[in-house]
Amino acid sequence: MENKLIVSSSPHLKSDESIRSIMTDVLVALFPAALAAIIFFGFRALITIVLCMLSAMITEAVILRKKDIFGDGSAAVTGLLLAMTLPPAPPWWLCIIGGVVAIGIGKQVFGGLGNNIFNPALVARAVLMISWTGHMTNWLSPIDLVSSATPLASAGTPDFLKLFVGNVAGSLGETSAFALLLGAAWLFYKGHINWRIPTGYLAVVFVMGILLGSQGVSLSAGLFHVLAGGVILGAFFMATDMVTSPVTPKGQLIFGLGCGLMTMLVRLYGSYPEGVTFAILLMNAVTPLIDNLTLPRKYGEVAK
Amino acid sequence: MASILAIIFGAIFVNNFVLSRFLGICPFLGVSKKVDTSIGMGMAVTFVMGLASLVTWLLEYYILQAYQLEYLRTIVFILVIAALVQFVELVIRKISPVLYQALGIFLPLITTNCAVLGVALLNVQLQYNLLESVVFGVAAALGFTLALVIMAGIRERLEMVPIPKYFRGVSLALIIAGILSIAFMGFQGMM
Amino acid sequence: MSLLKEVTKGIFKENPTFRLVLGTCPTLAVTTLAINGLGMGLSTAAVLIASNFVISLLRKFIPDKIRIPAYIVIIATFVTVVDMLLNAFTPELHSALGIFIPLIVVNCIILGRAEAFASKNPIVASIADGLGMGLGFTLSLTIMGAIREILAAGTIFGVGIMGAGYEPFQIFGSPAGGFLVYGLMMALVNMFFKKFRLE
Amino acid sequence: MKTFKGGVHPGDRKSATEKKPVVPAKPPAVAIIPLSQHIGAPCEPLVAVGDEVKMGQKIGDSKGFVSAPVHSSVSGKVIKIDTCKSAPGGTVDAIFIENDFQDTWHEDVKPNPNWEKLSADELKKIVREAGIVGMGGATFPTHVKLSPPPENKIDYVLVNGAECEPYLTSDHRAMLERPDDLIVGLQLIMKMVGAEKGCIGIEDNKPDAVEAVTKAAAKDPRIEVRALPTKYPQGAEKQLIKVFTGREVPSGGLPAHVGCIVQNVGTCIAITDAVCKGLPLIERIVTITGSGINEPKNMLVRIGTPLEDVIEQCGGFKPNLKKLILGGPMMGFAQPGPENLPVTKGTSGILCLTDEEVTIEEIGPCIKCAKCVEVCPVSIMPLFIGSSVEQGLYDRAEKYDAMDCIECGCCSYICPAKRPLTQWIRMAKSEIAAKRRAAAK
Amino acid sequence: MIVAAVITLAALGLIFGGALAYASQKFAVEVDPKVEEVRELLAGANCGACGYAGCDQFAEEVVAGNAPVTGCAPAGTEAANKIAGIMGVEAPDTLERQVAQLKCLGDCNTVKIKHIYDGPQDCRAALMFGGGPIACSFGCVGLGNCVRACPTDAITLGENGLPVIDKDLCIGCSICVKECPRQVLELVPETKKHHVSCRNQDKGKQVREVCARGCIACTLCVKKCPENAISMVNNVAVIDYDKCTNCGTCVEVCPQKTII
Repeated sequence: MENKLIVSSSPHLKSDESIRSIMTDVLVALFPAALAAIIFFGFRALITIVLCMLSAMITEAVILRKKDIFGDGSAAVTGLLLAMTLPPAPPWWLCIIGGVVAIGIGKQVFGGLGNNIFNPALVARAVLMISWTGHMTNWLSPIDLVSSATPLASAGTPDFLKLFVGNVAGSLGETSAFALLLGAAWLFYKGHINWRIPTGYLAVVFVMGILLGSQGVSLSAGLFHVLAGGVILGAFFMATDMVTSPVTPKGQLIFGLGCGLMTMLVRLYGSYPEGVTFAILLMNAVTPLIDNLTLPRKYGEVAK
Repeated sequence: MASILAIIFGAIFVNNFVLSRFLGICPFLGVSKKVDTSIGMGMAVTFVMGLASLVTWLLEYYILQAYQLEYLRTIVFILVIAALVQFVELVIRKISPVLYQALGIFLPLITTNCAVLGVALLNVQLQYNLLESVVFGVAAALGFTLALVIMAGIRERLEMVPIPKYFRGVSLALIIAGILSIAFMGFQGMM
Repeated sequence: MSLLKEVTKGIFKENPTFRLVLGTCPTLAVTTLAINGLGMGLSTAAVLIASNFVISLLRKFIPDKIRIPAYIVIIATFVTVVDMLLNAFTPELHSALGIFIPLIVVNCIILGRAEAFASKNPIVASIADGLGMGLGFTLSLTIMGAIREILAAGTIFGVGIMGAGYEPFQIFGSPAGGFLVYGLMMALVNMFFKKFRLE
Repeated sequence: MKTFKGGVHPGDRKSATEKKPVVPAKPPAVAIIPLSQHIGAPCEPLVAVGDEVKMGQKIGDSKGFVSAPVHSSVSGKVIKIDTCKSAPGGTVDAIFIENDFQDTWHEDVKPNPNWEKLSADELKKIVREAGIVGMGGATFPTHVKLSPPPENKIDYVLVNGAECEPYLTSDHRAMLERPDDLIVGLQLIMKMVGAEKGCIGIEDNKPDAVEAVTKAAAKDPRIEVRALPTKYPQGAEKQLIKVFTGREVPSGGLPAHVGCIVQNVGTCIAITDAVCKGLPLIERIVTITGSGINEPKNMLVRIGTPLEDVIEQCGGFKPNLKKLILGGPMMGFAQPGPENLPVTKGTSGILCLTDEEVTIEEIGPCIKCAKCVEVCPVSIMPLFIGSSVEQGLYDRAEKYDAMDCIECGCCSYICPAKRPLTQWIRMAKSEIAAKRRAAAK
Repeated sequence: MIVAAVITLAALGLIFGGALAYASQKFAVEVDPKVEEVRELLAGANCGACGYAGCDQFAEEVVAGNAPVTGCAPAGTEAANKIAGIMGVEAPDTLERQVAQLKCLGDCNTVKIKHIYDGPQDCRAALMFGGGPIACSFGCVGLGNCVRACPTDAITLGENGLPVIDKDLCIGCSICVKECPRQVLELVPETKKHHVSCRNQDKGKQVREVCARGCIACTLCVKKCPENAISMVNNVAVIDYDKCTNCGTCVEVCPQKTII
């Protein structure tokens, strides 16, 4: 057949960005945190990360009947995010079940990428957490790898430098705030996340920490609640997941505030020590409602 | 006062009627396709459940227990609820056509909503006093409404999405409810 | 022949749980154990058969205007009887099923079949219909109970089958697990019906 | 610098032609004059096959108000009245004129020495008779735009010199080469509508044009020339109004409702030509550019010149041509080929793209990255409209304000999943409009 | 004890029965008899599984055509069939079963392509540009609107880009016929084997230019048909299925192999 011209609707130019490039950027952004986890927790952390990513990617490839297991990269991101929420050395089957649940129940039953309502990695984490609470809270202290409590669960004055650098017990992605912020900065630079969700989230956690934290009104309690546990990971990588967060500017801010509020409610009054997972899942659920209630004022519309 | 607040918070969030007590699942799956409809349904249920809590409490303590007729509870309660719902429907239609349009059309659905009978039975089981019963009834219904509206929001969005063939409809709705139920577990221990 | 068809349609093609999606509340609530599912299913089946029988028997005598309240009274009576029987003979099961026994009254299957079938059909057909629907319900509940019990506890009807090393998938014992199993089972049933073109 | 919400930066890609002066194109051997080169009622032919026509002679007109007459761009003989292709797709009736290459002007075409004394109504009549339409590509008859309803007092006349479409340079060259005529045209428009203020907006990637126009406008204190940030769609009517006046055209309304009229640079110059020289609209500046053409150029082309003739004068297509577009890359129309397709009043550019710029990409799932929401200059929800249309939910699309879309194409440009959002929105608009028409009956 | 139970129930029954009987008379509302009929067939459990606010509303919506006749799950399929009967949705049994038939053979080897279309895979969307990618302005665009519209998954897109209809699954609902922007789908009697697979109304010469298997209106089939069942309408052969005996003569004589 001779060379036919292409006819399509305008515009005829397209930006260079693609889903694959965005997912690759997210993977790059998570790299410092993953590296930090491997440094602090050693080889077991690497195994956990590889197992989670592989099981997520293979599950997706099997369901979509595709040979290319990287695909658009979204399954790899989900797998890595899931690994970041796990303790350093869970049993191997836990990682695999996590990957399968994340992709299977968290994503593909909704019709695949872009259609899921809930963050797949968090769905998987929640399922694992409820099913195998023991394994999921088997925290190890960094470097020497002995059983240890997470800062959130332990009493005593926190060491902020340690919290920031990350040599504290916790899940892989909870440890190093510094590495996470480095990755988040990359995402900001690439324009994949904006300030609204993380700022709203952190602000509420900080303020509620100050006002309602354990030691009465105290600035350090606020800082502690921001740095300890999964808030940084949640605020920059989980809550900002494009698919499951609101698309309207106002909605994104509300979403961030809501996540912060829920996280602190669970931490301060609930029976679980950490509330990031539940908070984000709950806010995911109300995202469609938030979107519809915060549609921006369109051009030419008289403000109500 | 604190205990009343605890009942409210507990019934709406911690032990949500739909997501953790499994009451009112049929309308939860059936009437959660549009947000507007779900709000109307929720309001109607709230009204009826408050009223039913009141009436069944009075019946329980002034007739059934007074005459040792507890074994008739099921029959009496369901009859009372059925009649009450019909009666309310007729009254609303008479006094406020606007209200009838907004709530009345949902009333027939409520008779067989097990949440209503459920709340009446739970009030007895939990030995709530009159005020507590009514508060519990209303709060439980608000919890039902909350779950219903969230579900409707999600389902409206999913209409714009190609859902895998076998999961379309109730199947996916149940899975979503499952994940919602997980999310609501975060409230555990509060109160 | 047609009587057999009335029975089998309830078990299979018009299975109340997976095809008609009725009686969802007890389905989700009591299926944490296979035995509970079985107990709930049989109780509901008993009420259904009895109420179908009585309503079919009385269908010519109940005035049209008050038939629904009349049906409710009949159903509620049988529910109360079942409640008492369970309490007397299997108190454990009775307490496990809790308020879902009285709630059989508002199970849409029962009133639905009463109005849609028993009030228009002869006695034997009505009993067959009730039997089929009841068995279908029982079967579904037992299967769901079995699945959840195996996953969440590693046992079936209380007998351990998964070996000592099994670490139970506890979520399936929780409400969330109920929803998930039901949803996934429903998808499986849909697939089964589509694949074999049984629609 | 004041700007509007949203917008994208596709890169201006104008270097191939921005420094090239406008050169006249050869008159065609056969001119194809479509009878409908504007939005509104098509013209009826005023000549028959075999008639001799002269240059500038009116050969088609319509009684409809929203319409503009067409004129012959050559002198010669009408050889047939048949169909030709039109830019948006489909066919239109056209008059085919064989050129005698004499270029004899029609007797009605003569300069008007007293043009400064003409009244507003006389001016409007001249604009109509000259067949002037919006030359940015929209081709809305200009005299209609200049006759707003009496209850709308016009105080601003805005001239769009932004030329925010990548690749195109025809307006840029016009502003550089004929700044004085541009100002005269603007003054005439202000007189016609009784406006007090004239504004010319030019994107800051054309500093030479800003300078030239500012110099020309210095004589008239009522006219303001402003450099605008380079951002697409800077030249869109509603966005330009917002930037200059802070006003917003109400949803579903016209610029006149907020006292504004927006005209394109080319249109202003055409008005000057019509009023001062008596020239009807028979030629226009066209940018022929893109990686798929051998010699990119700005040319002054007679209306009705077949595309093939123009392409030939630019050295022809490169063999790896993949897309031929009439207009700019953001809002122009892709063509199946250059055959039987003439340059019309709305042809601002002929863009030839090769596989360097054009690839067919699979449509991915919407990942709700909200980039389309961010760039949408009218703040609607392209992602939801797109998904609704994909599932056939046109009511939903209407709820998300599909009808307010200005079809600028920013959402499709930015979408990382390469979703054809603009096209879906267009589908929604036509479906909703059809539904409304049905409901109105 | 027993006396008390009896009295309680009787009293309740009396009160409610009386009140409701009074109310139902007092507030009786006129309803469409069709709604009443449909309502009669429903389960009456007011369970809400149909998505509507109770059986009454569902019945109204069914009659209004907004709700599916099969919407009431508890009432079962039998009732659904009866409701369908009331609504006249189902064709009477006396008519022969109709199935959809594609009336175009313009696949990627036979029809000339004008341009490559890039955009949503939707026939209507593709037709927005210069009459679609294929040169024939009557033929199948092949982007599968019918495939997506088919409620029983009876239509699939074949390898040659044309829809393939599984006649066993087709229920003759005519949704695809209405959905097709080119009207190349038609309902035909299931027993008829031969069909003119072209709708191009242009002259023979133009048809030849765009498609190798289009009907060129040569009228050979019209002349050779022993039953005189074929006529030429707008330059396309049309078979009168009432007269057709499946003899196959037309298939043999057609020079373009348009009749299959």
